[in-house]
Amino acid sequence: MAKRRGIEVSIAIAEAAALAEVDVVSAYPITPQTHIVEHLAELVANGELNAEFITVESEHTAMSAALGASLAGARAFTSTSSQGLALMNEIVYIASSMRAPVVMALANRSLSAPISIWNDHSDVMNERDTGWISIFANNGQEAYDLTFMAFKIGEHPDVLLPVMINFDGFILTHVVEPIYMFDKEEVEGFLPPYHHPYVLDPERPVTHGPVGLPDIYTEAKKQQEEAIRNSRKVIDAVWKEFDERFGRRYNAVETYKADDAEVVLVTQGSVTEAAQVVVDEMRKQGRKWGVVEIRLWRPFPFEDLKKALCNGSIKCAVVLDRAISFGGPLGIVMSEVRAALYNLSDRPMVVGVTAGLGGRDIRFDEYVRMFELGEECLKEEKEPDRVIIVGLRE
Amino acid sequence: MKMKEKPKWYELLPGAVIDEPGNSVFYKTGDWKTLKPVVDKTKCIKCGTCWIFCPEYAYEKDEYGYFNPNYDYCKGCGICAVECPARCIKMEREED
Amino acid sequence: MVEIRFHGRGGQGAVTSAEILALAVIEEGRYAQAFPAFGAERRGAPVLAFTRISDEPIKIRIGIYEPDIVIVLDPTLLRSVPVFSGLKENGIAVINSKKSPEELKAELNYDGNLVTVDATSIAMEELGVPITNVVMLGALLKAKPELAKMEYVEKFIAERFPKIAEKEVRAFRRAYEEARS
Amino acid sequence: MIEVKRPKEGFLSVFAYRMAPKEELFTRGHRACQGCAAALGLRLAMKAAGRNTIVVNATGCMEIVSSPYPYTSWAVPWIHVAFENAAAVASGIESAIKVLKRKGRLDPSKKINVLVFAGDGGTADIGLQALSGMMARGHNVTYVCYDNEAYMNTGVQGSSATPYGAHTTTTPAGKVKFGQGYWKKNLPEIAVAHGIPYVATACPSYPLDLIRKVKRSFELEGPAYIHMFAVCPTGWGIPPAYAIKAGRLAAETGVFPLYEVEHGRYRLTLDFEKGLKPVEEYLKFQRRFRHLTPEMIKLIQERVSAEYTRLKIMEETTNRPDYRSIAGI
Repeated sequence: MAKRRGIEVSIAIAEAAALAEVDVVSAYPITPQTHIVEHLAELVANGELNAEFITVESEHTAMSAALGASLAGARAFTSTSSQGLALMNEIVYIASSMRAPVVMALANRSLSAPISIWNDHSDVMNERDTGWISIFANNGQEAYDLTFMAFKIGEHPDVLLPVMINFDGFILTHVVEPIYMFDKEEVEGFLPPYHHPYVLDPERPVTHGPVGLPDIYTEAKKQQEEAIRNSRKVIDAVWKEFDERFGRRYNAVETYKADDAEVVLVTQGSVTEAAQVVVDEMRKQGRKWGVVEIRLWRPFPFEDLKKALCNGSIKCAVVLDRAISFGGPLGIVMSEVRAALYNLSDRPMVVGVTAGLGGRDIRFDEYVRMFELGEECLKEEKEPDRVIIVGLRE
Repeated sequence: MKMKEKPKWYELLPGAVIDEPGNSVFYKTGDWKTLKPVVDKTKCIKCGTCWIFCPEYAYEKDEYGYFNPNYDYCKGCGICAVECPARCIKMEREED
Repeated sequence: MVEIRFHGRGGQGAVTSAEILALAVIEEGRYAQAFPAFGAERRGAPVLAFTRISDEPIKIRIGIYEPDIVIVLDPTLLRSVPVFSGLKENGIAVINSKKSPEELKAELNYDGNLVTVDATSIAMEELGVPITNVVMLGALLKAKPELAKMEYVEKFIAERFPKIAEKEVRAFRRAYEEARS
Repeated sequence: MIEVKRPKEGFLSVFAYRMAPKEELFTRGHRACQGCAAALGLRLAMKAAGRNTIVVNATGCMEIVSSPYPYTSWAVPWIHVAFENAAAVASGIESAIKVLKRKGRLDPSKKINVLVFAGDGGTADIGLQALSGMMARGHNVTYVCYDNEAYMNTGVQGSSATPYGAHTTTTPAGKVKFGQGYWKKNLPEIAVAHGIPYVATACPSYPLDLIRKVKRSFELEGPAYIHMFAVCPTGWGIPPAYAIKAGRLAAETGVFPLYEVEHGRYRLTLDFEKGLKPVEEYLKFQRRFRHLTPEMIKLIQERVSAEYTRLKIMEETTNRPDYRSIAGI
């Protein structure tokens, strides 16, 4: 049986990759991701994990080597943060375009400048359109489960796409907390052996990454787009199977006390549970608030979100963004939520807030303020165009 | 060649992989040339210098040991004519 | 929920003691969270570590601003760091000091709950180095025994310091005995 | 005087047909320019590498001309990812092969070569970091840089492998500047400095020498770097027919000496007992050099002579019995 252990979340994520028996790990150190790859290096050094650990000279190479290994027939894993992800960006996009099912653990961190090693979602939002399946974890258990399941999702023959698991840097990575960890026998048969239909094999030579003249590029992109859209079926199936076997349920959109709520906060990542605590407290005072979390970021869960937000009760959805789209709508998630609901007549008002940038803690009263902002907008019947920054010194 | 030049999107393999090794042999580059090599077999010593230096390996050895340019691929660069130790290759104009 | 803030210096092991405490609690089947304050500090600088303990799953993940307990691993920190900041009214301060609680209270102009232990001396005598993180856990459990079970704390001390487990556990027990309130 | 054994086949391409492998793994129908020496170099290198080879190609001329969908000129598994990361991708592939063999998912007795082709821009400039990482980590990969001395794929822009004085579109010869303003980066020596088992220079004008060197690189365990001179008629402004001749002249003038360094031991694989030809013979028929003043040519001559002398000294020194016994060669 799964053993409940107190463990640092980073170590648990590394153990999830080891549980998947990754063949190649290529990674470069960056705070706050380091403990993950350090632990994998240790497992390899001690012979506990039969894998090649490539100590690459940059994140760009980390992703390049993982891509190469993946298409050479090996299960490949990497992990990074922030500037590291930004440096990889070029190959992140290529990895999904070349259909290399690499799994990446992303310890979310802000982007420079000023340099900040602390948590927000600037890094993942910067990679929003790179064609990766992107999933958020709220706590250590989820980070562990989702990392393990990511291999099964990405490698599925109907998917063949890379998967990134997002979890908040420091806030999750450096925390020791209880996590149920599987032993090998327990997950037997859940994750099939790695298989890619077009590996680099001299017995059956294929050409990977050819030149896409204007005649072909559009078709190639359409095919990629269909692939990530279709991955949803596999994601749901894998999560369902996991639930049936291990009793933990994951959904593309998670709701908390949203059924009868008037105002909900739309969240991603570790703020979700904090918002739930706020809702619990404030419900005692009769405030009808709830939380809706967009766990599956890509492919975007349009239908689930519509169902969750247009439930006849919710009048205002306050979307908490942890990154900024400069000179644009400010809120990236807010824009997407608004766009997803655009053509619905019974849609709630969508209000954008941002907070917790660069590692600033979001305190209880600030969450309350976000919900209240939603209530104020409802009262004034005015949906603000732009995001309101909560917790800003003015 | 079974791969299509202009496939529909669902006819592509994942990542636009090409699973037909070396199929560029179906792509003829012979119409690139304005001059074509002509071998004077009376002087040819059958050494294969033309063959080794041809970037297209357009030269093919025949049953008598002579090397003949395959005009389907020869781009007309003239390397063979310059390198031939027997000076038996001449670059001539393509006919109109 | 009990929220504990550890004050130490970089390299003194404040994070380790916060973690050992959390691991002991988790071993019981209860819930705990341990994490460092994520600063830019290096060895020697004042640092913070936190432990949250609860009977329910813990959903809050921000720093601890209003602790129930503060632990001060190094007496010199009292001069430079506002260690009592945000400490709840009925909270407890556990301080590494040669002084008695009364003396220290008067000196610091503080009249809340205070536990002192001469952790540096214990550490020097038992371990030969002035590393007080494990020692202070002994004083903490004396101050609030219901936080965690002694045997589990000892188990994780031994796991973390396999080569000097015996010495560390002895120091931990001595602090438990010698702490004054 | 220390006797250095030199391979004999070096310059006699007349025997090439008899001695070269017949299999063509870089197939025709590629779209390289007329007289492209890089394409010829790839063809020859593939003869040496053989069928059990995985090729990693950096973005560049050879990648573009050999893989416009749906055509591929590669009869072996081939992958192109980006410009600067061919060595990185190769590192991943080589690691995958290693672990898959260890886990029994690949036949451990089967030798699979990993071969990189990258241009001088993708090697000397943007890809240098990835290459350095690959060599430092010791991946069992042969990296062939086909050096056509500029960014030919994008239209002849200067790279750090562009020779001193050469005109390119970003180092134009104008009224106050006279082409490339600094000396060509010495990539083979950078590779040697990594302490890898095998470094060589090669040129398709010497096909058997090139084939032998690529073969040798695969016989030795560990990273190998082969710097292949690739005459570019289009970019250099010479008639395509002279591509081979230009490469030969580069060797004969010492502009591009042919040598190899095996475990630190230098050997000039082509030496000219009667001395080198003047560099002017090499420079004069190329449009990219036609603006050079006699002073600049003199400067180039001095540099070339000094470098050639240095190589001779390195050969002499590293072949001394005392050095060889200490270095364990």
